[in-house]
Amino acid sequence: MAIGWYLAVSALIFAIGAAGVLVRRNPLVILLCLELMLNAANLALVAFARMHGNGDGQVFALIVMVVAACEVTIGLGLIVAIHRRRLPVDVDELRELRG
Amino acid sequence: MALSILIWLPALSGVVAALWPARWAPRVTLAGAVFTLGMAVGYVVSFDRGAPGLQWVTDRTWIGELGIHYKLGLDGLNLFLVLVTALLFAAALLHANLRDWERPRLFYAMFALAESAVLGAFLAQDLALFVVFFDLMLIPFYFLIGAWGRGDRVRATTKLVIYTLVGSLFMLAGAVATGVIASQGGNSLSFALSDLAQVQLAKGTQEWIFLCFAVAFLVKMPLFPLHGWMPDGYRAMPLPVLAVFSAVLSKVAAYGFLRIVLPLFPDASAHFQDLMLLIALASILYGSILAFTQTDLRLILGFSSMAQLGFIVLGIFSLRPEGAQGALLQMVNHALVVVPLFFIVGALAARAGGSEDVREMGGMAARAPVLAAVFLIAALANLAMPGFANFVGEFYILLGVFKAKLVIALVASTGVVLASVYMLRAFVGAMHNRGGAGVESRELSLGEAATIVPLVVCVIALAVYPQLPLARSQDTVKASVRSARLVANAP
Amino acid sequence: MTPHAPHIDWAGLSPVIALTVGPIVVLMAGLFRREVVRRAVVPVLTVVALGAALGLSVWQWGEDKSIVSGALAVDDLSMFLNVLFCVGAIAAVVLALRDSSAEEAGHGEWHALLLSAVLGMVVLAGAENLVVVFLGLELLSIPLYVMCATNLRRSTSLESGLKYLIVGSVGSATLLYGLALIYGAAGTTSFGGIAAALGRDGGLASDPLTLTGIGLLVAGLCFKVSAAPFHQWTPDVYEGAPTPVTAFMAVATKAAAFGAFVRLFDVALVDAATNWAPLLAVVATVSIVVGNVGALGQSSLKRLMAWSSVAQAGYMLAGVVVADEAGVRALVFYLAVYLVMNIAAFAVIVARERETAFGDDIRSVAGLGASRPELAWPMTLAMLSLAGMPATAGFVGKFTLISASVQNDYAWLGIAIVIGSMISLAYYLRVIAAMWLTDAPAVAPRPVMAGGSPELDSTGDDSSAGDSSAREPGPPANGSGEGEPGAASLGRQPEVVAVAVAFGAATLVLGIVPSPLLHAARDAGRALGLL
Amino acid sequence: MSPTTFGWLVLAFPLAGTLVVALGWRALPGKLPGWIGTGAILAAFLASLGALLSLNGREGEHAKTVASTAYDYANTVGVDANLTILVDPLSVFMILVVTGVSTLIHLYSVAYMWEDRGYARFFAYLNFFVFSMLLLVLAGNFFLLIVGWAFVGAASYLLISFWYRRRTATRAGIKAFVMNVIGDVGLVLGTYFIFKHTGTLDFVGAFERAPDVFANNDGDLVAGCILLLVGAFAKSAQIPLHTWLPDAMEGPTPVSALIHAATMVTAGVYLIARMHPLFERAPAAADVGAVIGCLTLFVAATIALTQTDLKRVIAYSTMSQIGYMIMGVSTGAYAAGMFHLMTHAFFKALLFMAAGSVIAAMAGVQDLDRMGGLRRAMPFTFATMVIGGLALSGVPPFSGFFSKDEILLAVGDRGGWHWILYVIGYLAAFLTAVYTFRMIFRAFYGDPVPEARELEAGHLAHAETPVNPMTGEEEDTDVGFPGPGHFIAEREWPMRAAMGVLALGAVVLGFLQVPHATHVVDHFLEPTFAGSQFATSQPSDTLLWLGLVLGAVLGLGGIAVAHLLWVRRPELPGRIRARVEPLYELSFHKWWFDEAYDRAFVRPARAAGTWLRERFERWVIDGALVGGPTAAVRAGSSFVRSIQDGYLRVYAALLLFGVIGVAFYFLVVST
Amino acid sequence: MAEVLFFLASLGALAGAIGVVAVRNPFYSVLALVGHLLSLAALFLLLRAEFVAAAQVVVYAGAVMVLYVFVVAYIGGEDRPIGGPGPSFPSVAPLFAIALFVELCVATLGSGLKAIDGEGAPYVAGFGSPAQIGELFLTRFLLPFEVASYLLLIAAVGAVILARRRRGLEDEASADRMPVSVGDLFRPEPGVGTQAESVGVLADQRARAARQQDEGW
Repeated sequence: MAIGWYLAVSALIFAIGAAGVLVRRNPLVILLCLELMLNAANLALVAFARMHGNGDGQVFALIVMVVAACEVTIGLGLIVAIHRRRLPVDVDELRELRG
Repeated sequence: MALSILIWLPALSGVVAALWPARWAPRVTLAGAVFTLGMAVGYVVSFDRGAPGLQWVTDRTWIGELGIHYKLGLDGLNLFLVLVTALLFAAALLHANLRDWERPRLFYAMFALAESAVLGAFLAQDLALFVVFFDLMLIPFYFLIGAWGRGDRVRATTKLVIYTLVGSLFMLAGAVATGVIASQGGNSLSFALSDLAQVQLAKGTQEWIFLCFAVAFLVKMPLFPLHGWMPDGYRAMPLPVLAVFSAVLSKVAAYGFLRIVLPLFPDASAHFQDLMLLIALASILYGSILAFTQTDLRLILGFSSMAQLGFIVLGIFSLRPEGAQGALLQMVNHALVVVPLFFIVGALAARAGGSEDVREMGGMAARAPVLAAVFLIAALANLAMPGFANFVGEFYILLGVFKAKLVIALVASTGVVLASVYMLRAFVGAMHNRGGAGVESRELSLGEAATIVPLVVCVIALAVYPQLPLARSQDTVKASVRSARLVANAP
Repeated sequence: MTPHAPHIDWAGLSPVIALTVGPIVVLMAGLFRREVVRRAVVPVLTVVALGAALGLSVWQWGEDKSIVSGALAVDDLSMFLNVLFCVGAIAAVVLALRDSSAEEAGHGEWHALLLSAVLGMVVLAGAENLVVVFLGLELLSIPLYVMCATNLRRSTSLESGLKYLIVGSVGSATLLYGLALIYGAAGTTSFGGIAAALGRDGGLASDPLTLTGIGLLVAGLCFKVSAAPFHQWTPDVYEGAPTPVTAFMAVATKAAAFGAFVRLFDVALVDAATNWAPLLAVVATVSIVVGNVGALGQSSLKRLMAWSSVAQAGYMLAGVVVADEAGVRALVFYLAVYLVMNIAAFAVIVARERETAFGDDIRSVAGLGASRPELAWPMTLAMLSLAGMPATAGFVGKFTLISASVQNDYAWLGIAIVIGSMISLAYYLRVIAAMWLTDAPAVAPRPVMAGGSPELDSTGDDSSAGDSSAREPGPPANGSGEGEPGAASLGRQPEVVAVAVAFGAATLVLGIVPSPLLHAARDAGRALGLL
Repeated sequence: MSPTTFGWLVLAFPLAGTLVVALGWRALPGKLPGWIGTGAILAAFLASLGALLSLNGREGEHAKTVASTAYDYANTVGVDANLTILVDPLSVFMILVVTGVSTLIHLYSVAYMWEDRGYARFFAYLNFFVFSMLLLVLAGNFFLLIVGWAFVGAASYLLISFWYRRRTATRAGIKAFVMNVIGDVGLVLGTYFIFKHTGTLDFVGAFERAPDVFANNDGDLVAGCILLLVGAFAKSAQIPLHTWLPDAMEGPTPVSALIHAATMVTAGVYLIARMHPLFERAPAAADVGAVIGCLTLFVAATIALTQTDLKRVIAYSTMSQIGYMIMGVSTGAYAAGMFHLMTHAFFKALLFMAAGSVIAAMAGVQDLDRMGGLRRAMPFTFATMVIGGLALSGVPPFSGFFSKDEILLAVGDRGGWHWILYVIGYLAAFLTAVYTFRMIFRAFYGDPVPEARELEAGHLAHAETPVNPMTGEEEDTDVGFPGPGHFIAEREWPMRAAMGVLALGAVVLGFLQVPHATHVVDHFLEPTFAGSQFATSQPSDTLLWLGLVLGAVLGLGGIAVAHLLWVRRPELPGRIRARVEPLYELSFHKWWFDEAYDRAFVRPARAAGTWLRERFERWVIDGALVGGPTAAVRAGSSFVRSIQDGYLRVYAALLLFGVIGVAFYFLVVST
Repeated sequence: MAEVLFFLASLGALAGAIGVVAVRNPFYSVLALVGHLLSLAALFLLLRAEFVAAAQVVVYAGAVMVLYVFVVAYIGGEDRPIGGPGPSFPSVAPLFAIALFVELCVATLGSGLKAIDGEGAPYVAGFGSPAQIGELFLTRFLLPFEVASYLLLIAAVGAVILARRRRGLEDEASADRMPVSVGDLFRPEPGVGTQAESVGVLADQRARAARQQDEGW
């Protein structure tokens, strides 16, 4: 398969993830969508690594996984904190700050 | 070095005033201003008329990376402006001493800082340094007007400061561009005026930079149509502040044209000569006509100043030595005459129950002949009656314009007529006719006289011997208009 | 094939090591049960770690090397920025001494996060590899996401944390995708390799793949420096976050992101400059306009500062745009200046937040000139400096930026900076006007004056200041009876005032004697080997 | 001593008098200010005589033109504005007339102004005026001329507004000042035109160079001379700049006598005479002067016929007489013009003084309608008034007869269209006799009014409450209004002395210049006008005798007509008036000049000012220039903040939007 | 063969992605993501990234997703409508996505790089093997490797701070016994579990102390 196909799939996943961030109101799901975006990047990285035949991309992808895990952790921690604070777990209702 | 002392002495006195007990603040700053005045007089006395170029030059590198020098110097162009600044600040501080101010330490410190900034702007021989002082002037005035002003002071101050800073910021851009572009031909980056004068910028570059500077200066003066801040600002300012603001700050702008714009941007000056003359002309007529219909004495003086500054710009942009000489003299004259006039307005308001509306005054001459006399002298001087140095200034200005653009001189001369109308109207309205209710005719108090009379004496002295500044400025003025004149007269 | 462990230049790595060890130590110290350890020793240790990093960075001044297999650059630019991060962090530590956010999070953890964020910045600013860029960015962001939310009692703090996290992650993902595309185009992750690839193959610098990658990078980095239209998180997060965190975030994040910006764009991608520079200039202009316009009419000071930071980011982008030594110098100098003036302003906001019932509303500083000149002056200087008035550092900063723009035929960008400054006057002056030209609002501020003059209160209560104030929880005021002595002693907050005064004075001093800093900035500017 | 030393002294005395009286106003007791003022002017008169003698003693070419520079006043960049005086026969002639008449008027005022609360101020002003006038006359260059020119304007303003709490007086003052400033501006601009070519402001230098640099009727020169004429017209109350003079009668009567009759208003005549080397190279401009002079003399005479205010009648007659002089000097009759200037100074001052006496007797009333039968009560005043009237009417052998006829003779001698001027001149001479004696008859003949009766009984009438004679407003007698005392010549010797001397002069001065007999004035002024192309013209005797007879007949005829109309058949004027109502209206409303100016200048200016202030300032200066950008920024602000609506998803959307936009840009620029 | 596998795997990945976005119940979203991740791992294998694929399955589908499931369970996967009231723009969100997709495709397809149309560089033995990755991590990417581990530590600390229970913040009734901290879940990896634990202990102690002092937050 040409590398271009992988990249196209990656782009599509990225776009879907982005769309998900825009349409979903549950922060949990938004975090999932962010995962999608990061994974799209990962796919691109791995595809490029294959294309160039060097390991940089794969290493990068591994690092991204770590980072994604960290973001998820923090994100979930925040969601838990918000839930504990009895605040709505809905990004549309968190708009005390504006203007 | 010596000039540094002249500049920073007032600021130093302001700092001392801010640190010492409040009751000393007025005296300390006044003493500082008087010392400064003494030094300025000393400079005038020991000024070498024959020597070309700058005297007592201080030149240090301030910010080497940016080519900014701390360069000061006196020559015929700023000699008397410095003297007048020192004199008027001393007078204004004396006037301020006559009453109590809230938070006196801050007030006097700011006042003194303002003097330093103005002196710095006059003495700066580096473009960036000039810009620094030019903007710095405004900060103390922001506080002085905003905190001790009257009426809708915060709004008026904000409007004033933003309006004038808008101009200043344009100038900042223009100044930076001047220095940077001048350094592009392999010259080292330097903002010293003497270095910049060596480099001739391309005409197109000169033109946009000229406009930047022109906006800054025209707003500061202010000239039509950039005077939007003026009515509110004038109404809001406390009197001593207003006096120096109107007298001195506007002159810094006019001085900037002579010191910076004409020598550095001669092609643009010639290119925009007609535009500037028309703006000046419009200011003369507009200011005169509005002064003619105002009833607030401050605004009469404000619009009258606008007209007078129109004359000054007219003289400068005749691009002839006569006009520029006249403009320079007129700067001194106008500064010298407008301050006593504002003090007189204060004295009148004190006698008319606080109102500065000329309709609520009248008949005040009856028991106050000295007040009437000084008011009359100042008013006549302000309307440039022949015999006063103001007339000499206008004579030279109109002569310059006459030689450059005949029609403009003819139209501008109607401004002289209108000036007589509004000044006499103000004088008569306040001093003559029957007094309104609540107007008392009271002679000048000792304190009032101490601030007003010496200035009027100065006006008279200058009327008797205007040659004093003229002789000292003529070489510098000629040099400053030379290149622009050459361009303007080229076919 | 035996792998050889890479040579490690320990001297060059020393600031990083200091900042790695620091959090661990602080975290440990935070476990001690004694209050004094947590309250006093932890901040002191934090400051020691930061001081060590700062000192080591200064020690490494003048070096120009690449360490740990080309991962990090140790040169004047990164060292200069390291100093900025450390100074900003030290100020944040001091400002947070009595802050409830550190209390909430636990002192050890809070300070460890702070140090980690600084570490992330150091890594980001020195990064010479795409992977390191991404990691540095995340290492600075993740602690900040948490720190924003540490004021758990305020819903806005949580809200700001969540917003920052989500929008920030979108930004990171974008950046990451951009990095991936660049990697795909160049085939390597090291800056040197990318620059070489772009230089080698002329077509690559204008290849859609490269350029789209650059575009995504621009978006990601602009997000971090909060340039419009990637700025929207800024006001909300700045307002919601605990104020010391906001202060730190405002100055240090920006510096780090700009560090990465110049290194990435002016080194790795400099061959594509003809393509990205005009766009960045446009982004700068949009930021200037949007930031300044948005700040108008804000009543929350933190929000105002946030919008102002959007505008300031626009000014600073000009330094990136011109992509030469003068530009980097101007940018770096402005970053330092920006740090100084912002810290001064935030210190005052912190002080007033604790002293009045108005929070960070502009009313909290009303009449400050009369009541507390020692706070009013730093704020005034900061505002004047932000507005670019002469005799303040901001003036010199703008001067250098405009100068750099004009020098590289971006005169119109200089004009844009100038016009932005004009708009900005309206809100900066509003703050000054509130302090000097209006009287304090009629509602009594939180410190109770019943006992007489505030001076009396504080002098009598200095020794117990630490303890009683610490128990004073965050707003809103809870107890009328018990809170009083603590509140009164808070009235002075010497450490906050000291920060305000120190940074206010620095604003003035840097405006009058900018040469030393400009020298340093020039060295930093030369580090990249640009024209 | 050299003539210039005397010249400086002439200037110094009045200036010293001004300063002493002005600064010592509180310290000087009683009438001392008056005497100091009078003494100063007397000293100046004596110094003038000294200058005369000193000048006469000098022999040789150009010896009679002496200049002296005190110091460089404003001498830079090629503009030689120095403090220079020029003493030559013309200026000596003028300073003699000025100081002489001034001394007498000061003397008169010592008594007349007594009890006015502004006594010292009055003399300070009056001395200042004399100083200014002398400065004007002695000025040796254009610059100083302008200074003196403006100073007299200012002095005139001060004295017109002397009773400054009268709104009528202050308004008249402003009017006079502004008109004078118009004149100043004309003078300045005229100077520019001349200076542009001659390169010097100095009279002697400029006149020397004029023939070299100016062609005959050179455009710039004509323009310059016409602008100089504007100055002359404004100062000398010539059409169209004359409207201030009648209003200037608001000032105290001695002021009218001195400034608005004898001296200042003749400055225009002096100016033209002084500038004759220029005017002779610009005949077009000179013709303008002649025509305007003629027009003025006629219009003023017609207006004077119907006015009822005593002083205004005399004021119009002044305008008219100055018209003669302007016409004269503009047609080359310099000596004749100057001669008429001198005689007119005497008899017109006399007439005003007499009028002042009458007004005092009427307790401030100036309206002829309210006067009558004062002849017996005020014999001295009556006599002097008649002498003055006869001189004014040109009845032989009074002084006016000779001087006026000499002007008209020279005009007639020019021939061509000047004949029209000649005819109008004599027509106006007839009218002059009519209105002069109309005034005298109406004031002194007929039934005595109550005031006259009271005076006959030995009491000087005093109004119960003083009123403004123009408006009837009630006044007090404090400073700023006329004082409580009224003084008439019959009772005050200084007044009588002054009037007596003037009356003598009005009778005998004509003999200085009797045709074919004496030529004192001609000879004296000869050195000044030697270079003139008209210096040698000698009119024919036919014309001379025609003029003399015509003048005598018209003068006497006019008096006869006046006698018929206002003494013998008092009902006739009303019938005539009804017959020629439009003409009467034209005359009575002063040819509607004031109304026309009001409509053409004052109201538009005021309307423009109001419009600019109320509308333009608000809409354009504040609205468009300040409000426009502000509104734009505000709109931007509310837009930006409306996007910042707190929705996290919106933020993300904008972020992605930015990403898409940026990527789009890069795709577009990519290859 | 490879084409078929690619087709299947990418179909799975896309379906999973769409599932994440489109399914209303967060729990199903998580499951969709797991599917997505597994498909992605397959793609990685096709790209000869064995180690990455393995890590993907172990770390993501294993650890991280478990965390998700826990939290979803804790929060209670309320069904929030997609879109619904709120900002009015979401209708254009798909457009954004499409635009983004198009742009990225144009970037890759329009690129002048020949390699994109190829199947990649010639396969070298050991490419993508743990050995190669490990070597890279210990040589060229030593610093990222260390920093990444450090990042995990910090993330753990952060999570502890956020998710720790505090008195007064939550409703007493719902204060069921929770894991000491979500950070515990990371204990094995960075090896700082004691840290997290002690923090949690400390929190309890502090809470007790606070109660004793009765300051009442």
